[in-house]
Amino acid sequence: MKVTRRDLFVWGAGAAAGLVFTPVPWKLLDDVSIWTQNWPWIPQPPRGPVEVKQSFCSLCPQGCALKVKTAGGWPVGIAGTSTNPLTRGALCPLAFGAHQLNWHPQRVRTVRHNGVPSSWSDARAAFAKACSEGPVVIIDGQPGRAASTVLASFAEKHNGSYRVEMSPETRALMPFESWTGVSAFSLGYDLENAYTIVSFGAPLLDGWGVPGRFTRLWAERAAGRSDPQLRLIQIEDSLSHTASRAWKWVNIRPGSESAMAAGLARALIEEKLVSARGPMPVITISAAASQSGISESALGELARTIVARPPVLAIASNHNPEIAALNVVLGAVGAHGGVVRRSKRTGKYIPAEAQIPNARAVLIDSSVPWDFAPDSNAEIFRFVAWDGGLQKCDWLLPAAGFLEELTDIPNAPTSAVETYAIAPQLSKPQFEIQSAAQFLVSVDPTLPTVEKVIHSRCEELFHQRAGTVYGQEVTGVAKFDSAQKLEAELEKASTWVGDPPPPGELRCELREWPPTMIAESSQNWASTWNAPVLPPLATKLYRESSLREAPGRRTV
Amino acid sequence: MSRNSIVFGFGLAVALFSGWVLFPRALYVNQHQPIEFRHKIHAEKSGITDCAQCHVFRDDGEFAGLPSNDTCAGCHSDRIGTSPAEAKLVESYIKPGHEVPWLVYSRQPANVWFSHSIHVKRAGLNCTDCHGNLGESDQMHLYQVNRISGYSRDIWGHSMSRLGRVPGDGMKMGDCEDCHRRHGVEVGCLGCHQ
Amino acid sequence: MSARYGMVIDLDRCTGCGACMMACAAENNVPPLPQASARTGLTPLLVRKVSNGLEGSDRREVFIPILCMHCEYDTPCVHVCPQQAVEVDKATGIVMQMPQRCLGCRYCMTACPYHARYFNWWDPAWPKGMEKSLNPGVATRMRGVVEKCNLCHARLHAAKEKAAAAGKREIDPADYVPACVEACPARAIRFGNLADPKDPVAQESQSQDAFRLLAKLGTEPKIYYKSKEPWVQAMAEPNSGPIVEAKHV
Amino acid sequence: MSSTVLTDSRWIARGAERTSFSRFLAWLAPWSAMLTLGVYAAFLCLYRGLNQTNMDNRFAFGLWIFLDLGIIALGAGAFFTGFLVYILKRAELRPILNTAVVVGFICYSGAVAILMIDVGQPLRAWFTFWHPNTHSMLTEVTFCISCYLLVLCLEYIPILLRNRQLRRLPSFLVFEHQLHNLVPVLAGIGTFLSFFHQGSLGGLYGVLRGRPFAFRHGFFIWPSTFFLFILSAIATGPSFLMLVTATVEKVTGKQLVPQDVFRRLGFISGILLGIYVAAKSIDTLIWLNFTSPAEGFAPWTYYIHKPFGTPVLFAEIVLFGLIPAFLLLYRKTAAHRGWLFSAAALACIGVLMNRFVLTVQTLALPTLPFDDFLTYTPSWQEVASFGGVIAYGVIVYSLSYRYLSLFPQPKGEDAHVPRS
Repeated sequence: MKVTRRDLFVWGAGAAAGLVFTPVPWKLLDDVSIWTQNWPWIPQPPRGPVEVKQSFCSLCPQGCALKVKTAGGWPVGIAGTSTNPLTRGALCPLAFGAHQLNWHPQRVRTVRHNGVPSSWSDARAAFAKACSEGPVVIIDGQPGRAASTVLASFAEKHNGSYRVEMSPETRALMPFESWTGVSAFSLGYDLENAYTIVSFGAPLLDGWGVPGRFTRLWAERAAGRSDPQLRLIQIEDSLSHTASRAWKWVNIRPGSESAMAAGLARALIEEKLVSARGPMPVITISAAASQSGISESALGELARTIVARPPVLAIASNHNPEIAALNVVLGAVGAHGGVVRRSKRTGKYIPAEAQIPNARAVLIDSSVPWDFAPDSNAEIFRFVAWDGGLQKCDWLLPAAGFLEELTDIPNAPTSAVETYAIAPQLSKPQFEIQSAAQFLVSVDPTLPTVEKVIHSRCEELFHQRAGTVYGQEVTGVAKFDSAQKLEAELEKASTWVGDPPPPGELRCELREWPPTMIAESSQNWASTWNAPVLPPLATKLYRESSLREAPGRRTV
Repeated sequence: MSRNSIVFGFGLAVALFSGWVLFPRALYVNQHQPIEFRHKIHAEKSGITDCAQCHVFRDDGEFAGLPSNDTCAGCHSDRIGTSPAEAKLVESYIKPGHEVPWLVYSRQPANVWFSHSIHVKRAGLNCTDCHGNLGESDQMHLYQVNRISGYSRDIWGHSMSRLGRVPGDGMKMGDCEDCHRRHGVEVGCLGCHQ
Repeated sequence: MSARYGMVIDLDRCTGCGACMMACAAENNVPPLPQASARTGLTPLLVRKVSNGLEGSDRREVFIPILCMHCEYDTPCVHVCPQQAVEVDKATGIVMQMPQRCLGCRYCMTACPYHARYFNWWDPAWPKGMEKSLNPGVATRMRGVVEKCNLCHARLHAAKEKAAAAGKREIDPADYVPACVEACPARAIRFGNLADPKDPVAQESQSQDAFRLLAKLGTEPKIYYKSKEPWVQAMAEPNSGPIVEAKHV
Repeated sequence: MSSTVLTDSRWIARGAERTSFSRFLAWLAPWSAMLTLGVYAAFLCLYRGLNQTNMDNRFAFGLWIFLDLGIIALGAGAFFTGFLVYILKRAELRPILNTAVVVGFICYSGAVAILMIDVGQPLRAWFTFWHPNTHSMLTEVTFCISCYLLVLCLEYIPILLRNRQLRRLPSFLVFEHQLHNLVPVLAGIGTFLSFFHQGSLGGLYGVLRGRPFAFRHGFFIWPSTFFLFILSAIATGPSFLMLVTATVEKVTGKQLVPQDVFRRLGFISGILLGIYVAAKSIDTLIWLNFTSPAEGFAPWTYYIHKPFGTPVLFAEIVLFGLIPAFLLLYRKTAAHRGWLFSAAALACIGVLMNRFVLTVQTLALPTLPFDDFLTYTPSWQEVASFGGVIAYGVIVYSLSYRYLSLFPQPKGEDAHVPRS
């Protein structure tokens, strides 16, 4: 029989009718939309038991306490530790994305010699050779750590020199070191007892010091109050985040902080607003006023406002002797609510100049900010977890990223009390990484390891029998019956806090008024920490909000 | 006319056959468990009576789901029987320390949040209410994965028509909703999604 | 008992550090897409810098965190969604967005006066390996769907599970704190149950300086703001003087 | 040449004179190119996602939504003519009935196609039918439009089946007969559905409490825009039909329908446009003086952002509303072909403008005090897919005109005037 065109139509009609009564159309519809809900190319979070652990951030010298959520052994969430007495559960914005950094595209994954992949053994050989041929300079960004001890003692044993690249906060304290002979690393600000704080462009609410300390303090004592308990006066050339929140914003010409400080000092002395200490500033009030672009009367008015509610403390954003001198005039040095000495422990350090002549090799620890670029023809060994680019270094050595190694957390700069803590490793290293300290130990096995130094520091703390340990609960050191117990407690990311120093520890006299220095511009979260890259999320959010420009070089 | 109806009926029959018989075979891929695990044997031989003996709750209330190696290693740190399945478990997973890549019949997608604590500890459901008699089964049934959605067939249920399903057979959202409706428990979308 | 979760955000305390934005994005697995811009990005919580429009020493700036206001009455996004991908949770008052149900018609985005809803213009992506750092409590979204602040629902889930494990019905309020609230170093963002008169946040929301954005629309938002400065309070309603979004200077 | 079934001439209605096949192809060529580009652009949007467009989080709706609202308004001629002919028994409009159906079919299928690209997850769009939110205007739109598109198909099929070749299949002829007897019923259903989705398209924006520029009160669940949209659509639908038919007459150089049909359509259009303008003016006044201030928005602020000044409002209501209404009604101008068609054109521009203002200006205007006025320019992908729909329309219409008898034919056995 012959199949006609009509048969085909009829057959098709029958098939179509039948198909509607099969699962085919309906199940396909369902499955396809389920497919769109689980597209295989869309990454999903790791499965696995979720745990909450404690550690500290070592991405900048402040060392804030972290509450870290981990899943399947990887950090998946960062928050502050509210029980910590110093950081009080607060963190800088960048910390919340820090756990992403270990997978940052700019992560240094292998040893690189002049850009080409190399090996640790080659690097070791090259460094050992360099040491035998001439002096080495070792640069540290966070002195006072166990690792620092290793670096320093290596330098000592191999006629090298150990130098420190200081944070802006510490540099602001340097003038006091030269006047009092006390290391800037054992000086701090007694913010909690100051009633008036005059900040010369220091980003007090935007990347200065430990956010949990000043930001919380300001929020509790000043925010939104017409007559605050803590008066924050911001002297700055632009309406920065800090200026916009300050009790008073004094809008001055760029770069006139020093003149302003000197002018204020003169006004204070001339108008007998302070019991005059030390020499008179050379600059006249009118000169200071015209330089900083405000009227003389306004300057005098400001001087009166400043001393109206003592104790008063002036804070510079960076190394600036005249602002330091203003503190001397105000009698803030060594006083309640002023610049205080927190410990007798730390010695002085040679600041790391960019100019490094006649060194055979320069070793730069990963704690040194990427911006620090040694101007030297020496062979440069740079430990770093992320490659910021645009920097000359012969050896690029992959260091630990975020929470990838055990380290200890010394004092935060500007802290008024001595502290010590241990930051356990919480993230498995993915590549063959080594810290500068481990590297040096492998070069010279007679050096103590980081673990050893931490151990002996704990012993020391135990034998001093002073201070308190803040963990799940608060315990005086005297309560511990063995150094091991103390160390074990600290290894759980508890914090040891020393007893506050007796007042009047610090004496400071000025012989003559210090010379003017060009004040450096202030910085913010994005520029204070030492990693050359930002968490991808931070870059994204800065780009998508009007808060601030994301620093161009720190891109995803 | 009769010719027409025959042709029509023929088309109808072809469609029905391919839709109900051929289509499911094309849609699902058969997969086999890495190890021939047998609940029944374990219940009989080792006297394990309670699911929670192996499928434990963590201290924080989170359900651990399938037991990890160390649970199995509690007995099988070394071979204690003769079965090849056990041999495989010990030699290729426990000793080298690799977790067993079990195929989970009730695996839900990442956007589902399900708390065993809430359903078992608070609402007092039994394992069998959702997982059926998997616990008494002599051996694991065939694991079939949907080519398109990647779900286990147990989520849709074994009958394509979704008729006459028993507990453990069919774990679509609708099934959760039915039970919630029956018990008058109302949670919003994000009550069960994340 | 049914809660009405809400916030009071003290604008006088906000320093514009952005910690809340970071914590929010990390908690909710927001992808750091380089190709996204200020207009196509995903910022469930967005801190906006707003100035009083003046220049020089008279200039003032304030930072305003904008998130889903969880409107209580006649919620604009809820009644426009054609397929029930948005709903107000009876038990918590949270406006819940369900990306897996969403078909991406973006009608809800046009309905929202606060621009607090965001569309996934791209498939989410992370640098290689970074998916290991994602929060397991939150599923990533696919392109073509709308998302917004769900008040850190993963944390509510965790709190519920913890309560259930302890055999309790009610969650411990201390266990349910959204990421932004936990992150704020100035404690400017406060979270609580507005339905509970004893709750300090509920009381604060009734204080003199508290206000809500565009309250006259009558949608009863559950996010309150607070400031002592008159020019900041003036931002509650439109057409009230020279208030402009501050650009970088 | 051997005249097989596939020969072009065998498909053209007997007696109908059509241009040569080659010239016809030449005419189709550019449109097909345009369509191809459109399809490619649409593919990009579906494959790569909507990042291919220039829409963003605040401009969440763009060119496409404006297009949808616009062509659906213009397509209203289809159901309205059906309504006039079958329900109100205005037999004199029969000659343009087929054209009306084809135009309607083109507009609606085009709109639905664009909508499928516009949503982020088309494969999940059916959720709207499975989990509908009955409070949403968009649900109403989705249901009505898809149903009405089905109706239009059913109305289109008989026209299709009357093709010279197709009608040779007996079963088709029978089918066509059955359908044809259904047409009055379909017209009824179509009218009902259309009233609703035209309305809910207006409601779409009218319910936006959060967008005081668009928000309107109304009665029951429907804001005033619901009714204004129905009015404006049925007012301009006939005008658009006039324009289409007149254009076809120009292109083909034939007189296709009796001229009084135009005047009749123009008159209907004019009456309804007049009513619309009155209603729109009242609504605007109420909104300016009560609705908007109550929401805290001083109305003047809507018009401080150029180019959306008050001239736009004036143009929409007077220039493209009142004036064409007058021209269409005033005997002298209505009698004059030139005036008649320019008036129709003005009316169509007016309705497009109304849809544009409602969709685009609403999103461009700030709501928060610290928002700024936004602008947006569509990407080439958006424009291309827009153009693709237009090309699709032209092609479908050309094919229908060539191979189906859309208009009553002066002579020839196929000369077809729809039976009553």
